[in-house]
Amino acid sequence: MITVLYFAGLKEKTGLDKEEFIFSGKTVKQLLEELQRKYEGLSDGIIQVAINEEYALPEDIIEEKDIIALIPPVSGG
Amino acid sequence: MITVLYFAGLKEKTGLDKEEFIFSGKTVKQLLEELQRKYEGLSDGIIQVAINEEYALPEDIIEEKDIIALIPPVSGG
Amino acid sequence: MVETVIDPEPYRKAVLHASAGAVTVFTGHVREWTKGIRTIYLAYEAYIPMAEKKLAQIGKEIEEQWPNTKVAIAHRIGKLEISDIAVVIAVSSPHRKVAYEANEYAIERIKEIVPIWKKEIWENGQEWIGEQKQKPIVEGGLK
Amino acid sequence: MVETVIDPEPYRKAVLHASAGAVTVFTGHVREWTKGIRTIYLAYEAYIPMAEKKLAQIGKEIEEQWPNTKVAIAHRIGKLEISDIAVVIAVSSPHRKVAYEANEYAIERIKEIVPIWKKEIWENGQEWIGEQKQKPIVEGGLK
Repeated sequence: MITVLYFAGLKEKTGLDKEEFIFSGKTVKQLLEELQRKYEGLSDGIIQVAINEEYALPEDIIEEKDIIALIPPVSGG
Repeated sequence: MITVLYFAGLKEKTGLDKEEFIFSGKTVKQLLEELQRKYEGLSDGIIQVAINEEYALPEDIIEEKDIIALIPPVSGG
Repeated sequence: MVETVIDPEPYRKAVLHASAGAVTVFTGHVREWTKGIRTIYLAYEAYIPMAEKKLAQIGKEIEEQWPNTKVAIAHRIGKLEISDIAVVIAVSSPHRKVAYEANEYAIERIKEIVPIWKKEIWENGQEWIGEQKQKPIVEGGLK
Repeated sequence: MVETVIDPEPYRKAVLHASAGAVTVFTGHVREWTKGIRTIYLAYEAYIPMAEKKLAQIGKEIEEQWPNTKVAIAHRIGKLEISDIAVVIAVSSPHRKVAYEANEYAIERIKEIVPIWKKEIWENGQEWIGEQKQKPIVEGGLK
């Protein structure tokens, strides 16, 4: 199982704060593709991904128990 | 009569806060030359002059009742 | 990351020390008008544990890039009214030039890497701000 | 021009308004060590009426050069101890870049045109600082 967290507009698009499902052993890019098929509109904007609170690259492998955050463009400050 | 004010190191060099004397009708440059003859060490550093709280040029004419400030290099902030 | 009103003074004091000749305190405030649109209030959301890591990282980046600086940063989340402080950045340095430079670096980095999101609530609508940038209403018509 | 302890907060509040998205507050502090020499305290002197005029002029220059900014400046005179605030500059602006730029402009102008003088008192001597610059001990030997 992995945990996926949704923030800001992505929370509204998925209707979820977070969800858990089986995914490990595949890449960040594969996860994004899967979620974009599942949730309409998720592919409209740029999304960065964090694994366990650190920014990840598309080819990084997601491991069992990882916490994945889908990060829309930040707008702090 | 004009009033001449001394600040910072110039106060120590002249031994005065201020003094009054007859001078009007001559230039800032002439005043400085006169004061440099009068007070040893006054010519060691750069001195700006203000007439009535505004910076003046060497050729500006000093008028009766003017308040003249001798301004050594400033170091505020 | 804080959820209550930010008082900048403790942040200034936190960076002050005997070798600090200059302190800059930047505060980012909720602005009423942005490009002719009136904001009623803002809502900030954050991925809190990661945001705190990233703020600490920015502080470390500054203290490495500009020796003898000290940095304190806080960002507020939740509902903010007009003029409320969203972010405070305090930087001390022996000399003034670095205090300005390093402070500006901090706010630029916050806007790049810290997972915080701002939603503007107007009289006639609302929008998450980062996404708006990627899909400008006037250009793409994607919204 | 003030003769008592400076609290920066009222200056920040004085420049804040509904269109201000960014406020920078610079504070210049008495530093203990300067080029390996330990300062015990500082004494600031000013030509007060002219200094006040010049500070007001700097505020006006900024508000003309950068529209929609507001500026508040104070400088302390008299005896100041280590870490005491000598000068506070608060600048508000709709956007952050100008708040930094205009604030830095203010301190540079203060150091150019405002008739204020700083005397450093060390363990083994004292000196008026502006004059020192013009006649460096190491080069001219004029002191």
